[in-house]
Amino acid sequence: MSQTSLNSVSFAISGSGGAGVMTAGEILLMAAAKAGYYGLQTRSVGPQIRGGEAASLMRLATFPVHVHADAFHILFAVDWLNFDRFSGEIDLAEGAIVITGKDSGELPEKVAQTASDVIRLPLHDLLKETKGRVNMLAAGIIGRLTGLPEDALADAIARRFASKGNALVEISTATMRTGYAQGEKLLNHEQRLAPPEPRNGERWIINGNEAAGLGALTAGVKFAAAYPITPATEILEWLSPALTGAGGMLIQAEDELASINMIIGASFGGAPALTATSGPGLALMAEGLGLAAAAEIPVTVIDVQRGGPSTGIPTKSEQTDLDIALCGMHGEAPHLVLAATSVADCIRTTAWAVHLSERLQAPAIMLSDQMMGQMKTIMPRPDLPDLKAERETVASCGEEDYARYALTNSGVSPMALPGTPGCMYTADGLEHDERAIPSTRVEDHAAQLKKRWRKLADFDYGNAWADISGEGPLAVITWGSTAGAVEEASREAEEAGIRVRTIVLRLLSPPQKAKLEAALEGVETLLILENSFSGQFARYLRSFFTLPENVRTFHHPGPRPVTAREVLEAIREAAS
Amino acid sequence: MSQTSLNSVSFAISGSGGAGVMTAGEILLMAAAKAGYYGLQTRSVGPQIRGGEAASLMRLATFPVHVHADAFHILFAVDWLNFDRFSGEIDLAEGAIVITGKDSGELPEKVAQTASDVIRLPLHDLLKETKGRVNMLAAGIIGRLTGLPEDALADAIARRFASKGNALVEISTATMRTGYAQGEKLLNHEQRLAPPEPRNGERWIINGNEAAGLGALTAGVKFAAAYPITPATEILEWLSPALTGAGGMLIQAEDELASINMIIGASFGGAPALTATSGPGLALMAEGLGLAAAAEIPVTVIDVQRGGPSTGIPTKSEQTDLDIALCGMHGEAPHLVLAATSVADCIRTTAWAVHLSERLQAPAIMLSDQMMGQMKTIMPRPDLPDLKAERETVASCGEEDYARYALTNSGVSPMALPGTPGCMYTADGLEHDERAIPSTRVEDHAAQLKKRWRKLADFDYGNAWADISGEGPLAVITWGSTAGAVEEASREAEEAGIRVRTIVLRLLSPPQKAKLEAALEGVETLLILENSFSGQFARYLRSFFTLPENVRTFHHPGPRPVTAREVLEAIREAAS
Amino acid sequence: MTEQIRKPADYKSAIKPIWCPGCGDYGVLSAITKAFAKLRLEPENTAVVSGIGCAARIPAYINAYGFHGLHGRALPIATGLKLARPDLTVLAMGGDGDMYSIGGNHFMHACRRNVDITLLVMDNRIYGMTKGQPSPTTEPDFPTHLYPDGTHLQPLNALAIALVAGANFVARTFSGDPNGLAEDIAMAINHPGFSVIEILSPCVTFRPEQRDWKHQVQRNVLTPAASVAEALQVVTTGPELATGVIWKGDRPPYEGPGEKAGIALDRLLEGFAA
Amino acid sequence: MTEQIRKPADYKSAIKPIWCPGCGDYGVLSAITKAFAKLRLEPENTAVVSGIGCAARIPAYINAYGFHGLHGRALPIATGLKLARPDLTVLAMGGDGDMYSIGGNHFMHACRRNVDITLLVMDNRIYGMTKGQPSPTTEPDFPTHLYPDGTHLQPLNALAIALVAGANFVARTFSGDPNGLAEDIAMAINHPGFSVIEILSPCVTFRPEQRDWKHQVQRNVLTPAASVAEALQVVTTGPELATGVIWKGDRPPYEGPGEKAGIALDRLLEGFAA
Ligand SMILES: Cc1ncc(C[n+]2csc(CCOP(=O)(O)OP(=O)(O)O)c2C)c(N)n1
Ligand SMILES: Cc1ncc(C[n+]2csc(CCOP(=O)(O)OP(=O)(O)O)c2C)c(N)n1
Ligand code: SF4
Ligand code: SF4
Ligand SMILES: [Mg+2]
Ligand SMILES: [Mg+2]
Repeated sequence: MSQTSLNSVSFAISGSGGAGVMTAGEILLMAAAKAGYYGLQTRSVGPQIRGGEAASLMRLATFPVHVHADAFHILFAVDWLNFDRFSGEIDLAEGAIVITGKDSGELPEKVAQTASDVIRLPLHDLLKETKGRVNMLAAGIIGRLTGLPEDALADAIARRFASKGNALVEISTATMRTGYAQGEKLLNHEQRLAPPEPRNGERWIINGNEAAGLGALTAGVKFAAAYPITPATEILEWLSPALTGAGGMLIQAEDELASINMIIGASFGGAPALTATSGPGLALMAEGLGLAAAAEIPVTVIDVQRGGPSTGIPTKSEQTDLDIALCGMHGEAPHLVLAATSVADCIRTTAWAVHLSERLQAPAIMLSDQMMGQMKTIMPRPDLPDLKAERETVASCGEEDYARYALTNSGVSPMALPGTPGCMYTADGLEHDERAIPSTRVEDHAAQLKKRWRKLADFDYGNAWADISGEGPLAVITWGSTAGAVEEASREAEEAGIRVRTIVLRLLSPPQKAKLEAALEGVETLLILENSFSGQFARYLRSFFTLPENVRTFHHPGPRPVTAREVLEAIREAAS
Repeated sequence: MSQTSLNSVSFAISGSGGAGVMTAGEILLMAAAKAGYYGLQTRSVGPQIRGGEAASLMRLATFPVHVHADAFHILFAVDWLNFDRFSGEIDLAEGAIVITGKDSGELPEKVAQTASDVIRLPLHDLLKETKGRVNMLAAGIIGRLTGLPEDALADAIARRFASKGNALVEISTATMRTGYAQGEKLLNHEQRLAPPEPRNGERWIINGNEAAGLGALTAGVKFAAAYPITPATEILEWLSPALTGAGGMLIQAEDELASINMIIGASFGGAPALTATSGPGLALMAEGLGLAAAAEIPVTVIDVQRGGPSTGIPTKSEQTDLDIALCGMHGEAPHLVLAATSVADCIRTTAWAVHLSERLQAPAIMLSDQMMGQMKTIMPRPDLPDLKAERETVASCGEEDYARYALTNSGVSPMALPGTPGCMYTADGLEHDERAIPSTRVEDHAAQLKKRWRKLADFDYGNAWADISGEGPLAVITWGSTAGAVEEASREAEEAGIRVRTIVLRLLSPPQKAKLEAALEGVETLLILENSFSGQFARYLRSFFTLPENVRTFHHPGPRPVTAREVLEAIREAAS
Repeated sequence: MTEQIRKPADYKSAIKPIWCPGCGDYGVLSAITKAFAKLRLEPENTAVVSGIGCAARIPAYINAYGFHGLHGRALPIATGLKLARPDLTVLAMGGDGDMYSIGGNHFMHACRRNVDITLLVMDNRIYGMTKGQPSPTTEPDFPTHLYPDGTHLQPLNALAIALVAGANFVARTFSGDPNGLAEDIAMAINHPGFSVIEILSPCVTFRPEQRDWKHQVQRNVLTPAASVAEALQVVTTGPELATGVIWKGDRPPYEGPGEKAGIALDRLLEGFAA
Repeated sequence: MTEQIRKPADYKSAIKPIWCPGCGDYGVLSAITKAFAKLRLEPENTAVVSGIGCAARIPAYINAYGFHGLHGRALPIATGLKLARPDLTVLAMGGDGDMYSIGGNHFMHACRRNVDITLLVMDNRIYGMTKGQPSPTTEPDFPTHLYPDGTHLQPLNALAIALVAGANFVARTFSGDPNGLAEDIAMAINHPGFSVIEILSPCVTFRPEQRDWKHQVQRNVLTPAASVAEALQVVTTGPELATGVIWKGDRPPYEGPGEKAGIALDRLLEGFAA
């Protein structure tokens, strides 16, 4: 067992037919947080709405983690039904142990080939006494093997099932204890975590969707309209009561065409407004986004990417809405595209998207993905960002006609909100002159196209456009949830003596040409990493920037995320 | 007067309030065709539905022309009302004459500055005798000045007004003759065309929209569904009775979401199917196009580009839907993007789009634009292309389950049409395995993504992917209607001793990397030309291809097209 | 501020309409300004939202805040605006294609949602702006370039849809009677919830025979029905060129999910505590 | 070919449904196969088209040609298919969200267009697939995560919309009665033009109380009305859990613009001659 494995342990709990593997994972995550560890949990589910096969994919660690490890040390499989549906997402580590039922049948080939130890337990018998469920047994066994305190597990169970009554808490706790005791007998298979750093301050368990909702709320969003879609729905479900609580509201629209146009209407009225969706919904919003760009109405769209094309794989992750986010509108409709880089960053980048959108009177698309959107993560309670919606408005107008689309220095024209006396104008998606009057003139078109472009292009976005670290002639660049793997791999590369410059873009559009090219100075080899089949990010970089001579790309499609091991290998190759 | 002006004469007829300037232009075009000349006509109109200011922009020549000249030799302005709305589109040539009414008022500044002669005629008085309309007077005067035979004009009038009764024909002819006689008195201002080449074979007057409809029809399209939109509507209006006549039909859908999905349904049933739209409609079709890509249903979408973003400038041209056509879908949805290069080419490229779409079971977007879509052009009667819709189908299935999405060598899987016994399957936009069963598996996703990509990428598209001519270290590359200006400028450059390699792309996606890079071999400077504000085409080239060291771009937005003079200047600069 | 008395002309903007001479929409514009004057609306607290089409050009001609949005999407914009800014008087407007064809879903759902918005549909039974294609209300035998033999389709009974979907005020009016129209518009604005006014507004260019509506329309013969069922009876079997108020409902307007649905930030943040 | 006699089971595909145990959609699937057997449909000449949702998963489970398209867009696909391939028997199907929310415009226009298609809407008054958001038919006080206090919105009376928009056959049925349902489906398929069957199909996961429908539904109490007006009366004021055929119209189905609208290629080409 390597040292790393003690600072970080990964395991999967799988089962079919409502075995409750997600709940087991949650309990373990809560217990780990209580005990002072960091960690994360994602889920891999089949197409069934309820029941069906599912796997809880977990990582616990002594340091903050943003991404799964390359492979799992423990696989607890309640059964093997349809296991092949997600076996492609579960690679076992060398020396991994597999725990399963005595009579769960033959191991799937891939598992049989890679597992180093298979432990078959009489699961049924073990549950006889407490009459509990197998998932609590699993929580107990894995809790023991990873070295979580039994009390922390009991505490997690009590909190998790508090609303469901004492009886369930008691049965579940007893079953967990049976498991914990059982784990004791397997201590030669222990994957014990090193003791945690002393915990300072509060910890949160939050996923990217909740974080995005929180970011929107703190930035001052007051109106949301949306149509449910996996994997973005949690944003809406978190935001709806939250917005109402804050004196705003969320409206479930009849479709995505309505949602984007509703938020345009609300924003025209002055309310910072937002919607959240996934690929198919974003496609339906393209026309509305173009209107927001042309009429200069700030709106923010959160796109939680999922497997595509078309309906694709709604429950799984991929980074393939970059193309449509950047280039999905007809005509030339300059807009902002941002991407969160981690679960925690969803708070900040969403708030920044709202802030910039309002500041620049342009639509903003904030890209998240299923991986970070639905990944539950333990993190220190974050400071909420001080990025607010602040729009340049006019207080009143004089005799002169109000020039809604005035060609100001910055390109941003102060907006008159309805209610402002004397400034009445008609916002328009038709080309128009400065006073918002429709125009087909060459000169007006050129002037307004340029204005809409330069207000974004010339704005000073400060340092947050990218997270940059490290030095040296080899640079690794990525975006979105893949950042987690890149950061981890870069750290390991440095440890292995390979110097790596790491660049994670947060602001994708307008492209920060001068800044990125400066960041690439001295770089000989650029390694581009992303979770897509065709390399959309690489094409984006090629089209907007002058890149170093030597460009390498590494990408593969979801649902498998790009892992730190893959990144490390790519770094090694690029460095050699 | 330069030699060129005798081989090509350009003039504009403008007026407001239903002066009939378009009809005057048509008569002149018909007469020119009759007389053996080539020529073209576009219109510049204001926002009014009817009446309002309008200009008929004309070019007549002794050789085939695909683009307006840089400037106009004659401007016949019935009045100057709202002339500034399109003055940006009408540059006067050196030595240009302006003909207008005695009391039409002051000349607009731009006109006054550039006109070398202003002829004020007593238009009212001239019409007294025949009681005809001023547009026929204009036709007569311009006909005389450009040297069109009076009989050809009379013949055109007779044909144009045939359905409107003899009286109108007679009045109009008489008025034209008054004008012709009046022209006689202005012969020192003559802009006489050189005698035409002897005319061999029939000539057509056709615009790009009709040509696209014809291309679709000859390729075997049987079903169309569409929603009206400027400037694509003429395609539908031409196609609807034509399809019905050919045993098919066109359905006006309730919206563009319906049109794209209706043609997907028809095509699933085996009917080659098509829709036509413009930017806003294309935006609404993005989700449907993704479905067609995922479910591998051939459909063709003609996008007649107009000024954008949003509702933009519906009646004017621009090349700015390239981004959305190439990258407007979420996930990765490989599809075909083609662009017609001239009015005549709309026939061939539309047919090719239909052919390829059917052959490769993928959606095809064929890009046209308002400029060529609505440009009436005189051309030799074309041979209809032999590009038919031919789909690989299966005749029946045996015991084995039919694998709709089989991983064949070519990536194209023979399709079972409903009615085929034993092959029942469910087409799906969810990711699926070879048998079309929904799957979330890593392996199936990777395999199907790859299949959909390689069936397009590996196909041999032959030579039609681009029109290439010329040699030398300077290459000029463009696409769409800008090709006309580029070809003309290259010819002039060659005449001026500058060697130019000209590349006009017809197949934009999948990008023909090897072929284009071969075509660029030996090129030191590449000049990229397009009619867009931001340079979408240049970005496309950068992202997909390795370009020569020295890349220059020239682009400006519509409604002003890129002219041959601009291209020539850019060539001179690039060559110097 | 002392209340300012405004004449109808004060509600006209300086922009000259692009409409054809004789277009019915001039009458609608005039009626809107009369209704605004009658209600003494403050231009700055009034917003008119439209889609795309000849009819949809109206906002720019009115002295109020306006939004000329996308074809078919006026109602979502108006909905977002009114919910976010309940203090404003919000109208939506557009043509029969805008509202019943591409915008049909929003029309149906806006009726159901019953936000306090007044919708004016200028029905000319044709697509004017795109030069003469059939709309959902075009008669089945009317010939167009697209369908030289007519559509063979039953026209959509949009007011029946409005009633069934839940509109709270329904009227049919005629642009040739700007005074009557103005009264109806004023009444609709005053009526809480979602109001639908179908305005027979001739397209003299592509439906020149509609000029004759001025003789055919039975003005103001309808009166509010006692029940939705009765109102349905009127719009399904009554004469189609009869005008008047057809329905006045008493459903409370929708203003959002309501306070009870809210959760305070503190409590939400507690939910994250590990 | 000699006609093959097929049992309902022969119309089931080999694919196992992803539905929750107890979901009403199992009953619908079973009824469809019974109806197909009854009508002796040839699987290869039958096509079932759906959108996205739990209900919309059905096509893959049926032994016929199928299309599992986009959320809300089943009807346009079915329309294109039927018009291009009038020889096929075409059904469209999906849930209440699919057909009445995002697909509402196509629903309304399909009723109006009256193409010979049979539409089955599995109404569970909830979004099942996305885990429990309100649909247009959800009761105003039903609490969800999005609206803990309910939507406060009047449910859409979709059958009334169907009647008003022009559907040629309208019925309400219950998935708990697969035999009755099968008969209605068979009748709808046989009836020319656009048929709408609203199927009360419980979502046992997000609306467990709908299990009780089996006691509440008044089975087969409705009979075809004598007029649209009467049918409207039934769906607007009658009990909402009553099933039966509500309307059988006699509008001829739409099959396209018709031969008279056609122009031959020769004549079209002549038009280009200069
Ligand atoms: C997405 C989209 N599709 C199509 C169009 C083209 N279009 C503009 S107005 C219009 C219809 C106009 O008809 P109607 O709404 O009845 O208004 P009218 O002009 O008759 O007043 C259409 C189809 C568009 N602007 N946007
Ligand atoms: C464009 C788009 N928006 C949203 C979704 C997400 N989505 C999938 S199914 C569904 C609703 C399902 O409800 P319903 O149609 O009632 O079917 P049920 O699951 O209840 O049978 C939604 C919103 C989607 N797939 N596509
Ligand atoms: S085309 Fe018809 S609707 Fe449009 S402005 Fe002219 S008359 Fe009015
Ligand atoms: S969630 Fe509801 S509708 Fe979906 S399968 Fe389960 S019970 Fe059926
Ligand atoms: Mg109209
Ligand atoms: Mg449902």
